[in-house]
Amino acid sequence: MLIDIDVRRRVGGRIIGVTMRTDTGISALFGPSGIGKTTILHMVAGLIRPDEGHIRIDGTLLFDHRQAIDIPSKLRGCGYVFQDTRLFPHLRVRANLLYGRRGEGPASLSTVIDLLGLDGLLDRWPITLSGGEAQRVAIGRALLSGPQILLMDEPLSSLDDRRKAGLLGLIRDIPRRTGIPILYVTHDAAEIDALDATRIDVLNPA
Amino acid sequence: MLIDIDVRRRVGGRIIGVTMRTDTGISALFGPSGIGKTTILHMVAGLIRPDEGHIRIDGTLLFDHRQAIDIPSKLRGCGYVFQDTRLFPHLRVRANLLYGRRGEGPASLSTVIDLLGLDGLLDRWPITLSGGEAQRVAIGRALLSGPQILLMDEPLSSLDDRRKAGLLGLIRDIPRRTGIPILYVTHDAAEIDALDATRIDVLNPA
Amino acid sequence: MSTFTPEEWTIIGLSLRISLVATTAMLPFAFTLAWILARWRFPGKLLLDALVHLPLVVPPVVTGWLLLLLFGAQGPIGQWLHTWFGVTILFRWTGAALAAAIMAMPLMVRAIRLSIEAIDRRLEQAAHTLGAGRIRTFWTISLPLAMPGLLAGAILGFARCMGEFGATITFVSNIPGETQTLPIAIHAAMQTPGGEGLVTRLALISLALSLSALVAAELLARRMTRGKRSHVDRY
Amino acid sequence: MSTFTPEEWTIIGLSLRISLVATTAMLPFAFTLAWILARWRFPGKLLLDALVHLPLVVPPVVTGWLLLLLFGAQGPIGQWLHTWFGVTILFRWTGAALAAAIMAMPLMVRAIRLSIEAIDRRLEQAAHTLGAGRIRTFWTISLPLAMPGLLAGAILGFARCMGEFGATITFVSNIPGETQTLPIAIHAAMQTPGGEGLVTRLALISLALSLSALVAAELLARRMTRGKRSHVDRY
Amino acid sequence: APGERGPLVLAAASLQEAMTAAAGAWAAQGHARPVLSFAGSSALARQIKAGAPADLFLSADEDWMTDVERAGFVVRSTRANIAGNRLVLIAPANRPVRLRIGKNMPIARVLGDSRLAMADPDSVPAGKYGKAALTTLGVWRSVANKIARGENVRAALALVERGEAPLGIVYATDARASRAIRVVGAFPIGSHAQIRYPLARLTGSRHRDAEAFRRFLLSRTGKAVLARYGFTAP
Ligand SMILES: Nc1ncnc2c1ncn2[C@@H]1O[C@H](COP(=O)(O)OP(=O)(O)OP(=O)(O)O)[C@@H](O)[C@H]1O
Ligand SMILES: Nc1ncnc2c1ncn2[C@@H]1O[C@H](COP(=O)(O)OP(=O)(O)OP(=O)(O)O)[C@@H](O)[C@H]1O
Ligand code: MOO
Ligand SMILES: [Mg+2]
Ligand SMILES: [Mg+2]
Repeated sequence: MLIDIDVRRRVGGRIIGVTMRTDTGISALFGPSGIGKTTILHMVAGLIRPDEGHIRIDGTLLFDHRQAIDIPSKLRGCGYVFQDTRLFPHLRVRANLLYGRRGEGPASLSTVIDLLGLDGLLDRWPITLSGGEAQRVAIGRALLSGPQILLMDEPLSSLDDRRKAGLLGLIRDIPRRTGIPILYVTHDAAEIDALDATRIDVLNPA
Repeated sequence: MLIDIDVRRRVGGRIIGVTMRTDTGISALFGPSGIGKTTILHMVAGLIRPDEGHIRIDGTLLFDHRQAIDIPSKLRGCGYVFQDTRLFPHLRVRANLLYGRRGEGPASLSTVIDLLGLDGLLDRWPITLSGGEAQRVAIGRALLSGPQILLMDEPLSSLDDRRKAGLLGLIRDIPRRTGIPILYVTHDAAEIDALDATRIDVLNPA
Repeated sequence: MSTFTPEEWTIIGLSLRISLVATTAMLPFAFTLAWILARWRFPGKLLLDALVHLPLVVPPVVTGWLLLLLFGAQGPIGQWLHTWFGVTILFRWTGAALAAAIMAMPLMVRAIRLSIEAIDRRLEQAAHTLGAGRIRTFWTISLPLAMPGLLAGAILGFARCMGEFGATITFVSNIPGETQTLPIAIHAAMQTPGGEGLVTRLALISLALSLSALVAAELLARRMTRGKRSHVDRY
Repeated sequence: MSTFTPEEWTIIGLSLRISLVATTAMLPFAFTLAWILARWRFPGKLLLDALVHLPLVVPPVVTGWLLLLLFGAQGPIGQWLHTWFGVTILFRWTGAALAAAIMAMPLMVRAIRLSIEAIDRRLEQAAHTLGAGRIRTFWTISLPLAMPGLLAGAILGFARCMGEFGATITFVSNIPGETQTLPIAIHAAMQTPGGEGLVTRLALISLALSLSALVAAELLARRMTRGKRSHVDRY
Repeated sequence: APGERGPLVLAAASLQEAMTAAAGAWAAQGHARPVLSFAGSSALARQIKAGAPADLFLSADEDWMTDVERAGFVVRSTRANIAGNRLVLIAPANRPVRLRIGKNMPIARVLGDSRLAMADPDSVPAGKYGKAALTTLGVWRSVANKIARGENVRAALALVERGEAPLGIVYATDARASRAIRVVGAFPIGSHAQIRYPLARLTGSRHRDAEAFRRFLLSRTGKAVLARYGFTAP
């Protein structure tokens, strides 16, 4: 479950990047709003190309500037919970959940529906979901995609404490149970504690 | 600063509503994801018409089902921080902030820019903003619109602790300083404490 | 308008067949062109754009004449079609469908392109992270999201085909039962002194047919957006 | 193509003037129609929709003939215009512009409508809460968001105007210096044996002019979207 | 035999009614009904030159027939004129005009500010004949900038029928069929080249009835049908 990332990318006149190397299951990117956490996840997912550096997950080199390696997004197996959810508006909740379905993944469909409380929502269109409901569907979709690594960008920001606690438990156990590492973005120190995560401070390299 | 709301609305087979009457400046709607908090704010802002009930703010009747009163949105003077920010994508940050500008409002432009840390962002397009940056612009836009009441739907959910603390202080003082009441949605009990807010539990009327 | 003569039935059937075939056959081409114009960047893109607009900019008879030069028995494509497939489209309804399709192309491409350009590409990115490659992403995300433009393009294209006259008569002449569509019959009636009554009658038929197509398309569009409105829409 | 004869300059100038005036003048009408069709619900909406498509569905000469009936010196609108404003548009370039505008209308309405239907109405709601009424919301939110469709409509419409022939010649005849546009000159050249050279020359001029308009529109569109792409777009 | 298709005849649009009647007369004799395709002579000529599989070509204009013949698509010996026509000056029926057609007639004064409707004098046959006639009569220059040039004869006729133009020049055959106009007078035969409609069989013709139908059109019966629609002898 080794995560070895060292990337830099120029964005709007600033440099955004991080250097990290962890082996603890969950690594939590921590830092103030606008520091570049989402940008880093995008680089890991292959949605933004770093200007330099490398990304290695579990021994697989996803990106290396010097060796000109750049695995395309669809082969990276990143289960990405986007900060802006990005549910597919033309697919019902069920179809959204199953879109990336590959094997059994870290949780089965019924477990995911149960734990995320999506039971009554399966036939709904995303636009009718409340903020927290949409976020839960986004989490479910990523979990069900059978990922090699989970990228979670403030996945619990719109959820109430009871739900949050339940999901923190679920997420904390994923690396242990399935061997899938998690890169977790949050600005809530309490979440990092609850997850037993290694805190990675994202800094301004400038 | 009297807030007197009693509304019901059928949404997708369920009834959503609340009955509340407070005079304490900030009232915090509290409740689990999907219970109907956003829907209630929409009713107050005049974006959804309640099936029955009334909405009275500071003695002004905004809506009354029996008297067939229904003040249109644009006259209600609700400074609404939407859960999904709803920044205007075709306007730069500065134009977004000034869109609703009416009088001085609870804070001046320079104060808002300062306190929300929007300094370097004024000439940016909304799509280039990070999650937390967008949320701060949305807060600024509502504050600058010279509102009669502020509606804030989880306005701090994407912000880091330092920013959050600063803004909680700012928000807490608004009713005292300006006489503008606030209807605040959150699922974080700590925020309610920090705001000295009256907690209103949104329940399932069914 | 109550009953039609057999000739009128033939004309109506022919017009519908030609317009339907032309629209349906052109749709994938128009989509491909719209996609290329919306998404690709390459030298000569502007030239392609101009070529797509050509049938709109020059009078229809010129388009018909160019088709004649290309697809006539002496033309490069016409000869090739004849040699390899034994097919001639001159004076045939297939030729009329080709002319109609070419004339409808710019309208279809523009409408579809507008929808493709409006696609939120972040959704395509999301699909990629979920393991969908270009092809699956295209079929499951991009294409459905471009559906409004596809539908609008089909409507515009069909209406344009139903009204096509100049390129058709120049290319495949005015042959009853083969290339004599409603507009050509209308034009012929216009040429006849005192033919205004027949012109009106045929034009009304044309309008009624297109209106039915419109209604069908509207219903389809409504079905497609059914249930996708949020509860936040008050109106 | 290097130098033009004075006649050709006249024809080119006239074509551009007519197409520009027709497109510009039709744009607000087309927008209004598109808005009504996209946003309103009322009995007879389908009829309006059909009416908008009419010039697309019937052959151009029929549209020209209807215009003659309405706007001719003997026609109801023509008489009214003459009595009250002393204006005649028959045989005038203004009449040619009217014909072109009418023919371009369906294309423009459909493109604009597509963009209006794609507007995220939650943004209009946000504007309302910020104190903007219908009118301010329209000018500051809805209209700018519909800009891609407006631009596409203008391009399609302009191209269509540049190519308009049938309705124009039927309505306002072919009068050099007044209504003799490029397509009409091209059509006349088509009628003469051996006129193919002139046809090609004029068609190329037409194409070059429209291409310039296309380039201008593309540049405008790029300016409009400049800087609005997110850093998340890898491509 | 019933259901069998007759020869394909490409005919100028101005002959629509007359040729339809002639085809009917031929069919009434027990032959397969010819397939008639009416369009502008120029469009038809181009189709022939593109290799269209047609049998007969009936042009409104000797120029286009000659063009097709030069290109080698016409069986030389089969070219013959099947009809002629006259050119007339017309006015709206409800606004009759008093004007005697002749040298230096005051046609410009009659027109005043309004226009003379005719087919395009530079490209359309009827317009070319009209221009020649007006030139011969010495009045072309006085009306040259008062012409409303129609796409074809019918367009010019429509303008006069609607009263949008007080005068127009059309074929006698067209004037005859319209009740909304009155003939002011016919142009003298010698004022323009003779109006003739040439017919020819095409080299690509395969239909066995083609030649027979061509002969029928040239026969006394065929010409009688055309005469019924106002066409003169060639
Ligand atoms: N096109 C651009 N031009 C200029 N700056 C940009 C552009 N795109 C992104 N940025 C900036 O890059 C920085 C990093 O953005 P990112 O979304 O990664 O932040 P983040 O750490 O996820 O913040 P948050 O916690 O608020 O979501 C932000 O300050 C953002 O404004
Ligand atoms: N069109 C619809 N059909 C069915 N249910 C709907 C529809 N629109 C909204 N709802 C439901 O109404 C409920 C209230 O939504 P609302 O957005 O008000 O919740 P909320 O309390 O703000 O939740 P959150 O904290 O997650 O934002 C949700 O359960 C939502 O799924
Ligand atoms: O029949 Mo024509 O080809 O109008 O002169
Ligand atoms: Mg972020
Ligand atoms: Mg909510």
